Amino acid sequence: MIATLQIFLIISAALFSIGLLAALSRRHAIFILIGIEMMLAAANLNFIAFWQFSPVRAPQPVGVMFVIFTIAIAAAEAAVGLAMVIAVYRHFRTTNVDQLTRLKG
Amino acid sequence: MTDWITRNVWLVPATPIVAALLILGFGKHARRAATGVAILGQIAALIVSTCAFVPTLHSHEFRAFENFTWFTFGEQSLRIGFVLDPLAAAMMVMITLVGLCIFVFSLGYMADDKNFSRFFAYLSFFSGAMLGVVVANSLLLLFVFWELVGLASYLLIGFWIERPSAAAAAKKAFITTRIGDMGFFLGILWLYHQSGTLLFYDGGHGCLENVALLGASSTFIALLIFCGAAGKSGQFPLHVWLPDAMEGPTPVSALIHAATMVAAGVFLVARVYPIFSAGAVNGVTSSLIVVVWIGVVTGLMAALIAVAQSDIKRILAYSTVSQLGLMMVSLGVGGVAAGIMHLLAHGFFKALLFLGAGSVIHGLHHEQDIRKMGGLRKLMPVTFATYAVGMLALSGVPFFFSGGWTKEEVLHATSHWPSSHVPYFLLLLGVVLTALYMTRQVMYVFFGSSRAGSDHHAHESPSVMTVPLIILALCAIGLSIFLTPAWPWLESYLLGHEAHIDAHLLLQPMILVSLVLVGAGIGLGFWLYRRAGEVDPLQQKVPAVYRFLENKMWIDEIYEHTILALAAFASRVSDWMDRYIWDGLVRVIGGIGQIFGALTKGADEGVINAGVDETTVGARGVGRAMSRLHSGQIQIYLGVIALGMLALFLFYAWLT
Amino acid sequence: MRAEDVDQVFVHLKGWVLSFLVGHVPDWLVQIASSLLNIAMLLGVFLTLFALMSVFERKILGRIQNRYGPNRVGPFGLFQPVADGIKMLIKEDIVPARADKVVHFLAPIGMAAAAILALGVIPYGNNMTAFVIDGGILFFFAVGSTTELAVFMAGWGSNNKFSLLGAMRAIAQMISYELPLIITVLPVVMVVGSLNPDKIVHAQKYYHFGFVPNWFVLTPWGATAFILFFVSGLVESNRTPFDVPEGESEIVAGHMTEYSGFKYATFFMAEYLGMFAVSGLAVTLFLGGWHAPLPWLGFIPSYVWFFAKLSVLLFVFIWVRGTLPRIRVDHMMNFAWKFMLPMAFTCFVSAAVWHYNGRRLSGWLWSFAIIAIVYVTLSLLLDTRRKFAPRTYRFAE
Amino acid sequence: MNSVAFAVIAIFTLVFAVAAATNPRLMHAALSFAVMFVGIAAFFFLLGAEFVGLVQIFVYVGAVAVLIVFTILLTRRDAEERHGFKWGGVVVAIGVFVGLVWAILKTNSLPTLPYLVKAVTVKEIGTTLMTQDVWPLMCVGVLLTAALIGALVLVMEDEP
Repeated sequence: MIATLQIFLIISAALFSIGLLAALSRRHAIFILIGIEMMLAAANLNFIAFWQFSPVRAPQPVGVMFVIFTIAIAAAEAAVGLAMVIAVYRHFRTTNVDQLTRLKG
Repeated sequence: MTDWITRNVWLVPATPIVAALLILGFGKHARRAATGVAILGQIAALIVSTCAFVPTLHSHEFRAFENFTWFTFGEQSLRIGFVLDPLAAAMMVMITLVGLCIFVFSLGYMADDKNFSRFFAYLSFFSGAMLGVVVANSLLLLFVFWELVGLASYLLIGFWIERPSAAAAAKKAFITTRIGDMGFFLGILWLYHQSGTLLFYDGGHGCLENVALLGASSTFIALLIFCGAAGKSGQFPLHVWLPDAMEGPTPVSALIHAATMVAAGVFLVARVYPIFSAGAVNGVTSSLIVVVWIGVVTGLMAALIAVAQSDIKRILAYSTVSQLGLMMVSLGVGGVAAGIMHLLAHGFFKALLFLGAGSVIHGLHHEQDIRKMGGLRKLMPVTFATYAVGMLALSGVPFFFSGGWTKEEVLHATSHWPSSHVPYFLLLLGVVLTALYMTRQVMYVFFGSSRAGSDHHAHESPSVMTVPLIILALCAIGLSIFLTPAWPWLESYLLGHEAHIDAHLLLQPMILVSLVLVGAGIGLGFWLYRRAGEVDPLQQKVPAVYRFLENKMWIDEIYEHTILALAAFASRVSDWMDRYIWDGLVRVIGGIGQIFGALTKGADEGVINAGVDETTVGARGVGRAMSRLHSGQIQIYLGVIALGMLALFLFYAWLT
Repeated sequence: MRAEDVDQVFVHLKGWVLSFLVGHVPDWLVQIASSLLNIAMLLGVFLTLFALMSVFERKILGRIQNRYGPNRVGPFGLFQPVADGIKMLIKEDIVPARADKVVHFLAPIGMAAAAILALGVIPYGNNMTAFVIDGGILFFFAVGSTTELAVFMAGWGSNNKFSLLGAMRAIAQMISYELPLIITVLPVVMVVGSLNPDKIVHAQKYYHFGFVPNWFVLTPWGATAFILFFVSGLVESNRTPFDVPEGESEIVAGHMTEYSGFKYATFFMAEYLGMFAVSGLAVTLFLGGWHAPLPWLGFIPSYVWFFAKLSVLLFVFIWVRGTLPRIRVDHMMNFAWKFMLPMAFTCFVSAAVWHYNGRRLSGWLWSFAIIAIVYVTLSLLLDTRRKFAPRTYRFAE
Repeated sequence: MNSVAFAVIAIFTLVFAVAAATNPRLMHAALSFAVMFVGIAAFFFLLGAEFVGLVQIFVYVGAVAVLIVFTILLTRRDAEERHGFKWGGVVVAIGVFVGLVWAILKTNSLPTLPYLVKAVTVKEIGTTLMTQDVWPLMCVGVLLTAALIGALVLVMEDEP
């Protein structure tokens, strides 16, 4: 097995789908966040893979820069998201997203 | 020195803004420091702008600009800059001088206010933002300062936030001008699309230097920019916020109406005048025609409304609207210099009038109804004298008062407009009306005997308030030296010509006309209101007309019943659609099924009954399923998004 | 034998061992063998050091407290660690019934693994770095930050309120002091222009005037940063006076309450290894790494110098432990956020002034002045004006 | 060597990812999540971006995972999931995965270069951050500050 771009992309697709799975089928609000973080990590993997396999060599490591900023933003997102989970838990006494349906039509 | 100032003209707006930040930093209790910093900042700005004014005197067609790159995105770079030319220099001096007088006046007027230092911070900020508008050399930078002016006006109009009316007025001013700004912003985008630059002057590459490139779109760009100008300068139909802005403290009204906010619109039109006049035939373009007619309608309408108002500040507010209309007409017919001259002169005497009104209000303990005033001539002699100067200047009495000369210039320019003569005659009517309502106001406030007995406490204001009045009055008179047709120095300065002395021009038929008209207006006013009581004489004679005017031609009400009603109606319609159509559709299906069931029940109860029941149940099920789509469950929404992605994949598969 | 050969003896030894493999096995196997050798060496050295440290700590503490310390097993009690080890191994391994057993089991392993990995990037001598990574300093902290997770696992897995409380305290103090720890490293990284520990050591190899070493601890910012780093290191390794998480009078033994036997020993070992790692990093960053303090002492092998410096720092660890009482938890947090963090940032600014002033005298004076001003200001601001007086007993007498 | 390491890392990462997504015990899932990020960091090492890998470990294992376990601790009442799994999500996820893989295999716009590590040095990243990407860096700084304050405000107790 030779590591090609396609294999990296397939692995990142798998990670993305697992993240989607976590976000879609778990009832605990934290898992939606975990799923989103996984999807972001999959995107990061894609960035790095595309950067590594790109035929043109840019003077700046563009893919790496993308990932660094994504990580920073994902960290901010996780902090705020988890704070929201705590705030929601305080208010509704649950983190089960099935029960958090105040916005239903 | 001169070289240095032309490169660093940004200092002029920076000084008051820095002062504002400093004051905010000092905190609420540093009242003395706040006033000190504010006034020092204003004095510094005045000195710097005077220094900047000097080099523009020496050479004709003087124009210095300093551009730099703000940021680069991709291959585009956004450049902004500052410009110094006669237009900017004259405006700067006027704004800082008038602003300084207003600041000093505010010392006395606002002395008892608990948010004294905040007031001065806002005031400094306001003045700095307006100076920024004046010196900006890029439409984008101008727009930034433009919005800062809007923000400052919002803060200041709503300064007494505890009054609901003030809060509402601030909101109204903000939203109304925002409607115009929307158009302005679209105009900016369009201009950028067409010309690729937003710099006014860039050594031959600026957008004002290559207006021919714009082609046919220049008309639309000009009209969109005019939307913004109309919003800020209170032109019909966006003038409604300006009278309401009287809810702010009187010095704020003075600043808004004289030097800063409303002047911005007129200034903007003058600044981008090449866009308006691009491709002009005989000095007339379709965009300029719009400007003229909007100006005429505004001027006449506001003058008519002013005749029937009873609030001292509202009368002045409508007079501002009317004068702005006059300026717009002047710009539209090609008299740019005349319009700007009127703007400058108006800045001085309108500030004088507002501060005089402020002095009266202060003396009468915040009484604003002119029908309850009277006989203040003896009680407040300084205020009266200076107010009379302002009133004569606004009415347009020629020879001695700056307003007379500039108004005469405007009329002169209008009379030569090749497109139509109607604006000219309407403006003449406006002159009469202006003289009439100003006379009415002075008669009510200063002559006769006291009404309603609220004035026995009246007292002359302290010198901190009267000295600015005197200075402004002297300016209003003194400026006329530079304005006479015999030696039109200011006009030549603005146009970049050499000024010539020609004493013959002092006496021309036009002056006679305006003298007669002004005399008629003043005389009519004197005669009508010589012994006016609590009830307005006009109200007794023609009550219907008076009521029509008193209620500002019901424009606010018209807006409320058309535009706002339309918005409310639209929201009600969508609410109703939600409630009945979608839900109702389901019920109708169910209902049809039920009717059908009822019809067949008697005929074939045993056979069809079950089927009909199924239909209705099914229909109800559809309804329930549809409402279940809005379950409020985030995961289902997310899943739908993922399914959408899948659908895109399928679509892609189908394509390839 | 020349001095260079003595210096490189371990490097040559490894090359000699690997030379048997080259040509007979694939290249990647040689790489793995090389790494394994490095790791084996690392483990061997530091586990021995751990054993020595445990006995010397007890003996030094004994001297400080005017008693002998262990002196029964072997000569001078040197075999005490062997006896301790046997005792730990044959003790019963107790796992609480309601514990989360997987987590409970994995916590000490994670902790020890992190500590050993962190030891890997420190250069112990000339050409003696186990893992050569361009971002070695970052690696150190990245691995070090996983310790927090291990501590949490220990606290959660034990299903005991003291464990959980202890873990929370430990994580709180580790996160709080991780900031000053990392920020005090930044000036060195900035001045050297690299995150690579070897380059940092290399930058300190020169001597001023022929005898003053170019160590960063001898600059104003470096001295301050070193002290801050050392204090933060004390906290990170949960040593007295910052051993709040396992303060036995308050919460039994913190996150280690429910551990016994070999797992407890692993925790204990991980803590000591962490201490070695922090001290080793301090030596690398501030004390010139493996360079000799004086140019004519260069004939002594580099690793000797490294371990000599390390032992001095370890002695200070023990000395502090024997001297200072435990600090209250809220005082400790206040100290981190209100004093350590601002001072760490000050070091950064001061180093920038020093560096970009061309390292001239004015730069030295400026950087000293900046630190002095901030220090004085902070001490004035943080002074609680509370007077300490001799305690008076009103009823006891 | 590389393909072996690659396969090992891929299996390791995906197994822990699945564990993180499906383990009913929250704490175990969160810890698997942390381990999964170690796997992703290993991928980054393999692809020559070791700095990013280290940052990934530092941020995710050192910070985000700790945050997550703390949140689980603070909302302990729901620490175990009693109700079942939603199988609809599984179907959707598998569908998306199949679609993605199909697209990856189908497209011919991907460069088919051999695997040749070109490592990026920390210095290069630093230079780029300070020159070309200095504005994004500032923005991220502001964003992180805002997120910090926002998170604090969100979890602050209401009583004074």
